[in-house]
Amino acid sequence: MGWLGPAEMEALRLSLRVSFWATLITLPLGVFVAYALARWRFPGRQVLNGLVHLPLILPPVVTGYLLLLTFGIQGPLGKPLSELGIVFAFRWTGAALAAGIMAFPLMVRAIRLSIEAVDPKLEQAGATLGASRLLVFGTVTLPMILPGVIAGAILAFAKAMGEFGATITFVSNIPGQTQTLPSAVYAFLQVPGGEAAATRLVIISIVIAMSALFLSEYVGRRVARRVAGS
Amino acid sequence: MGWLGPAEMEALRLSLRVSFWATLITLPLGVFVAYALARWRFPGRQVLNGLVHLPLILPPVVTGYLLLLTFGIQGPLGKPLSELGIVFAFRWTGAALAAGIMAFPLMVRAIRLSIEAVDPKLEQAGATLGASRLLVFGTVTLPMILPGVIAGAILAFAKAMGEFGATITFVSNIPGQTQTLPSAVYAFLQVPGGEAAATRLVIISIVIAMSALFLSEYVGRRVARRVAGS
Amino acid sequence: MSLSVQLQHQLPGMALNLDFDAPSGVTVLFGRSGSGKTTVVNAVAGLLRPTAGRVVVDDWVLFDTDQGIWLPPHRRRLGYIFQEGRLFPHLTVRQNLNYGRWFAPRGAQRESPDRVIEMLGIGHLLGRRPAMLSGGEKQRVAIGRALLACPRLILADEPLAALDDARKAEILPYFERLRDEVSVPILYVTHSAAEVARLATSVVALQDGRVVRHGPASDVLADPSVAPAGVRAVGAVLQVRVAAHHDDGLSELNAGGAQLFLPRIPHRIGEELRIRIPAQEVILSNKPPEGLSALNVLSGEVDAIRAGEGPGAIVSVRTPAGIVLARVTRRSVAALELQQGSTCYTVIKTVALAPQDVGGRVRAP
Amino acid sequence: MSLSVQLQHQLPGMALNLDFDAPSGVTVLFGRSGSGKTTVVNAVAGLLRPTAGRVVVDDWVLFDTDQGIWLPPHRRRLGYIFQEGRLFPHLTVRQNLNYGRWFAPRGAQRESPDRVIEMLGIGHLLGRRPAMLSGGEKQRVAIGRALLACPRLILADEPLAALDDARKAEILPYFERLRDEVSVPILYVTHSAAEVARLATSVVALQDGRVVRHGPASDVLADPSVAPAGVRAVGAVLQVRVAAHHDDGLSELNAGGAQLFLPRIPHRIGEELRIRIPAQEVILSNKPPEGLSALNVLSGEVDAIRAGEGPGAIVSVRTPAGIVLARVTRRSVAALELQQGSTCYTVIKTVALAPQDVGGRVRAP
Amino acid sequence: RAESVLVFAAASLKTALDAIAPGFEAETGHEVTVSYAASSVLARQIQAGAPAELFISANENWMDVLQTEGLVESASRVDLLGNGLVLIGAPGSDRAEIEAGFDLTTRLGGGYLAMALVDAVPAGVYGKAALQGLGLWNDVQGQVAQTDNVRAALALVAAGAAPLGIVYRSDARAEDRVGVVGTIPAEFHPPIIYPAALTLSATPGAQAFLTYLQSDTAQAEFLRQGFSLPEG
Ligand SMILES: Nc1ncnc2c1ncn2[C@@H]1O[C@H](COP(=O)(O)OP(=O)(O)OP(=O)(O)O)[C@@H](O)[C@H]1O
Ligand SMILES: Nc1ncnc2c1ncn2[C@@H]1O[C@H](COP(=O)(O)OP(=O)(O)OP(=O)(O)O)[C@@H](O)[C@H]1O
Ligand SMILES: [Mg+2]
Ligand SMILES: [Mg+2]
Repeated sequence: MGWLGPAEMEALRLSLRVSFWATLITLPLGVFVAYALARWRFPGRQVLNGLVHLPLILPPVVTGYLLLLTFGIQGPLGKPLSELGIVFAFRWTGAALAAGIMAFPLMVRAIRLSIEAVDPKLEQAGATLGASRLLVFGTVTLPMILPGVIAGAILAFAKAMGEFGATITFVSNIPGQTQTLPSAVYAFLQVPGGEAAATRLVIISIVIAMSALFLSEYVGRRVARRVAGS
Repeated sequence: MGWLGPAEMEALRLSLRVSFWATLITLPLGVFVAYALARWRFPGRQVLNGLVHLPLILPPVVTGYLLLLTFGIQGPLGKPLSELGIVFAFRWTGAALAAGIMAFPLMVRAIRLSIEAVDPKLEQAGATLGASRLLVFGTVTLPMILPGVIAGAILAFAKAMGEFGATITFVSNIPGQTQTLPSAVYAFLQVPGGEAAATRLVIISIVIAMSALFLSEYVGRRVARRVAGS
Repeated sequence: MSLSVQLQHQLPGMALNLDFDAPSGVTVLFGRSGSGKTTVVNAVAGLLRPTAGRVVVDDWVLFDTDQGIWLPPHRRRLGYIFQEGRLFPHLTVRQNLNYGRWFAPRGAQRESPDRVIEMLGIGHLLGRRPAMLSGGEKQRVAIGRALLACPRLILADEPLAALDDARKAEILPYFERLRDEVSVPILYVTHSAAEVARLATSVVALQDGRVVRHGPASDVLADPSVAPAGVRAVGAVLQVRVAAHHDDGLSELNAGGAQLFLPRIPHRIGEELRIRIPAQEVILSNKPPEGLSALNVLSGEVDAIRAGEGPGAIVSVRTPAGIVLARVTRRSVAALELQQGSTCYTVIKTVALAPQDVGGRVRAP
Repeated sequence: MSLSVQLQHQLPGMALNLDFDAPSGVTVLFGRSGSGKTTVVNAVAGLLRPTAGRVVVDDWVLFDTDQGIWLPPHRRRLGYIFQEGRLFPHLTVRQNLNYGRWFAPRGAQRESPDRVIEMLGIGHLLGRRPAMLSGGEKQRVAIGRALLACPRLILADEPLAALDDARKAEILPYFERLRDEVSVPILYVTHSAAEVARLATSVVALQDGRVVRHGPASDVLADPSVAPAGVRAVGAVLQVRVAAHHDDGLSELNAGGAQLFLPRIPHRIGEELRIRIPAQEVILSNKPPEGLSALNVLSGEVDAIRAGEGPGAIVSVRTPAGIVLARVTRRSVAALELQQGSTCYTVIKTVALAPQDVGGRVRAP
Repeated sequence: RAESVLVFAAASLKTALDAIAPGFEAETGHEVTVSYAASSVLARQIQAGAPAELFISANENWMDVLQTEGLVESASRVDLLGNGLVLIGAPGSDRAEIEAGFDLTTRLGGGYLAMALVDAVPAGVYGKAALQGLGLWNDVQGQVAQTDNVRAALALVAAGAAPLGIVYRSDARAEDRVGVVGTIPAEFHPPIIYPAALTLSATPGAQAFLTYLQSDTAQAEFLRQGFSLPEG
């Protein structure tokens, strides 16, 4: 990648790191929330569902601003967390938080649809064979929804790679800390003649996201084939 | 809604119109593409898959810019289309195009997961009973994936309601023509003292999107219950 | 109408390679679990595309690798009763039943839905969805769905396995009627000797994807070495005519001049029937028996004695009614001094001639 | 161990309201399709939570609305063989079989997987996934999975319906062994008279969600009005001891002093068995029969004559071996001048005593 | 004849133009529609044939590009407005004179300086130039938090996430959660100019509006919003 400047390499590395961790950390939570929404009836279920979808509905800037107010240094969550040593403001962790939150609805939707497609009769069969709820989840539900989980994770990763509005509003653009690929692209597009540089970065984004996509297709298909037995 | 000015009412109406048509028009295409990706093997399948996901990966500004270049008045597609009387540039139709394209990956993913969960054995049963492929799709597959289609459509609608980056880049922010709710929010956020107005608009977005969401939950659940028979 | 099937296909763990021509009527596919029955049925249905082969119903080529013909399933006009039901979960029972009718060509011969629903006893379920049905109810709806599709070929994969005997007895005559009156060719998978005996025009016995025995039902049933359900299902099939219905609940049959009594059957006087006499229900005597509760005694001459591996032997006796088979012990063969040509009497219990062994006439294959 | 079930539940279209106490052994649930059998089994398994009721296995309360006890399914230690298989599609056959074992408590009595796999004939399938199995193969794996879960209670919902007779004959003894040696209580749904006769300790007949008849297997089987598979399944059950195995392939049994011959059975000499004698296989004679191929003749005295609705009657004959039932026509009853107290001879074909009607000893309920 | 005029204007002008346009409409009967977005976005749209009649940019670069490409009437181009940069901090911050050697680093105290993107967004470009002019850039450049627009930089300070920020004077004025620490002297950065020009499709109505924007009424409103008038 000789044609990438050091700053651009930095942005690329950072974007990968941010998206990776955003996906990885939100994944278990996403599975849990998707399961709860798909299988449990509890008061506040609709509220949770709405909350999960909020980042999708809100303009990203607004999400970023709300994050800033909540997880900023002075924020009601940011302050106590920073005393515990968990700082989001102006850190790549904040970028990951923003990306994770923006990608969360997509992930949850995908996983939830998969869970709803699992025949509860198979879970019942697991239970009669002595597996507790959690074990049934781990041995029956989870393996069966794996294609959906993978799809959800990749969707989230792709979204995280492209996320910009919420990230820059929340953690701004600090080269090496929070300057992700999309921020760099945005910056190039602001100035006349920046298109060439922007194109280069966009191509890189595409290549990465497509690779992730193909990989997920491949893995998802293998898993699905195992289940379908064709 | 006495507390909404006429310009804001205009933006709200436009957003609803744009999102509605964006969803409605892309839905059949989304179902078709999802079906093709889920059930057919053809050369270029992965390319199609990548293409569908592109808007998710690209920063919205880039998508908008590409749309501007392609569907603009001078664009390679925009020019011939405009001779046919189909103009996207700086029209609400362009906003709908942008919203539809941005929402497309979400819609396709949701529908595709549902299709993959339909047991092909049921489709086979339909075929043995004399239904052609298309009729099997209409009488077996489609009714069974309805919850997923609804989920996909609502996700797309919500996304379209919140879409901003691509829209403003492609069709600008012309009140009454292309100024959707998020564009209006953006404009308010760019000037001192605009926060109150922005907040108002954001709340309206949330209310609408949440209503759509609850409606979809309700409908989806009814459909699912019919199928599961519980 | 006849059915001709010729298939080659490789499955993981099994190679399918078979070839049979079945006359009109019901062809029973028979074989142990995993012998390839469902695979054959799927190939006939077009759900599986075999490497090579040919499937012809009458003169209608459904599939032929040589001619490059392969009709897709929906153009084969099938009524496939799947081994696992496969009801449409999103449709009510009524809609499931009507599904095939929606797509049947206008001119197709139509069954009366009311009659089928009545026979299957699913009238009270019409508004429900499959998830709310019991196992047997599902299977009955699946049968109804296939029958109502106005099929030109019926594929039935263990259609009655999940049903109780009473229900079976209600449904079996319906398949007979399809065979005899409507003359729809039927490919029928079953493990039940009673069903084989009653329905089969010809039997194809499969083993590991190959045909190990194939012939008219009466031949296969008479052969202890391949009889579908083992030696206990061996029996003779006699052509008889209904002679009279008596007041004490018995029906009288004329079998080549000889009388046979059995519990009342619904058939009209003069109707021709075929009746299966299980070999193990027949007792032999070397003198005219007296004082026995059994009402049916046919005298005849021993035609052959086939001793099997075990303690038993199958004795064929040529009686005026036709060949009757008796399964007795070799010890009895010795005690009664039976040998080819001896005169002997076959004693058949009246009640052993159960209605389930009596079927409508089958034209000679 | 005993099983006590008491349930009230409302299903759309059917109210379940039943109450039965079953002794240790196999309790067969029997009834027409849709009568509520699977629903009862599901309630015992904890998959359905009835409105009210109580389920107790021995002293172990699984469910009791009064005491507010409801054990979740995974704590009931079940081996549930579902009517529809329900194999885990993402696991191989081997993993499916092992599934229950992963969660069984350490100390649980373990079946040998090899033995179960051998019996079910699924050794060659271990690496496959369920989608690549035939219908019968799936069902066999489902049986294996339940048996290998080290269950304290087995629920079997028509476990053998999809299997051929030969395979059934291989699996049935295994259930007998569970019943007799391991003494796991078994709730068993079947439509097969042979299975009822062979396995059932007690029979619960359901109709529309209610118990219409309940009692020891031998009583229920002897009663033509409720016998599981209709009048053809009526039969007597005799307690016998294996006396000898003869060279000509016959085994000799001692039934209360009388001799009975039947094709060779695998049981050891001296072993106690129960043997079902189907009423319709018994011929009556009013003189000592001569020259008949049937080797078994028990003389006795008519105990009762029950005439049914049809042309038949069930005659109970008190013989040294016990009560033997014979199903004959009323015409024969008249012809033989049978009445209570008459002396008569019951003639039973050797080959009619089929191995499938012979089971290991069942302790008196 | 009443006309409908489509104006493309930098988003930061929204408040001012929304206040001015009704006066013009009442006076002339023309109808003004303004599309507010980032200057870069609007300029690209004009390149792609947008039906805008009047373009008001927040910086000169994009106007220069359009002019070079012949997409605007060179003759109509005017420097409509000017603006100034201020250093902002928490409300009630001590005011200070900003000059060479200003101890920005100390005041930041390890925190971040909020600015718009320093290489892309006009406010950021001007701000960076000013800091370079003041000789402070090298010290603070590792501590600059850049946002995609200047209002987001303001928000960072308003939310207390960043102790200090550099924004337009016009932005700082209306936000009471920030206080102005000091004005950055104009000599340290290139003149901040909002150029305006008519496009090739401009109608007389657009011409009239451009003229109106230079009227005293309009300019009074601009001044009230914190803008300045360009010298000359
Ligand atoms: N989930 C359900 N919801 C509503 N009704 C049901 C449901 N499952 C079964 N039923 C009804 O309850 C009755 C009893 O069903 P059940 O499955 O217990 O029958 P079954 O005796 O097992 O019959 P089969 O021999 O056909 O399996 C039937 O009439 C059936 O239609
Ligand atoms: N989809 C499949 N892929 C690979 N092998 C299969 C598949 N389906 C079936 N088989 C195997 O092919 C063989 C024949 O299967 P088939 O279903 O035709 O048996 P069957 O005769 O119908 O048995 P059953 O009476 O148990 O239903 C079996 O050994 C089975 O394991
Ligand atoms: Mg099969
Ligand atoms: Mg059932």
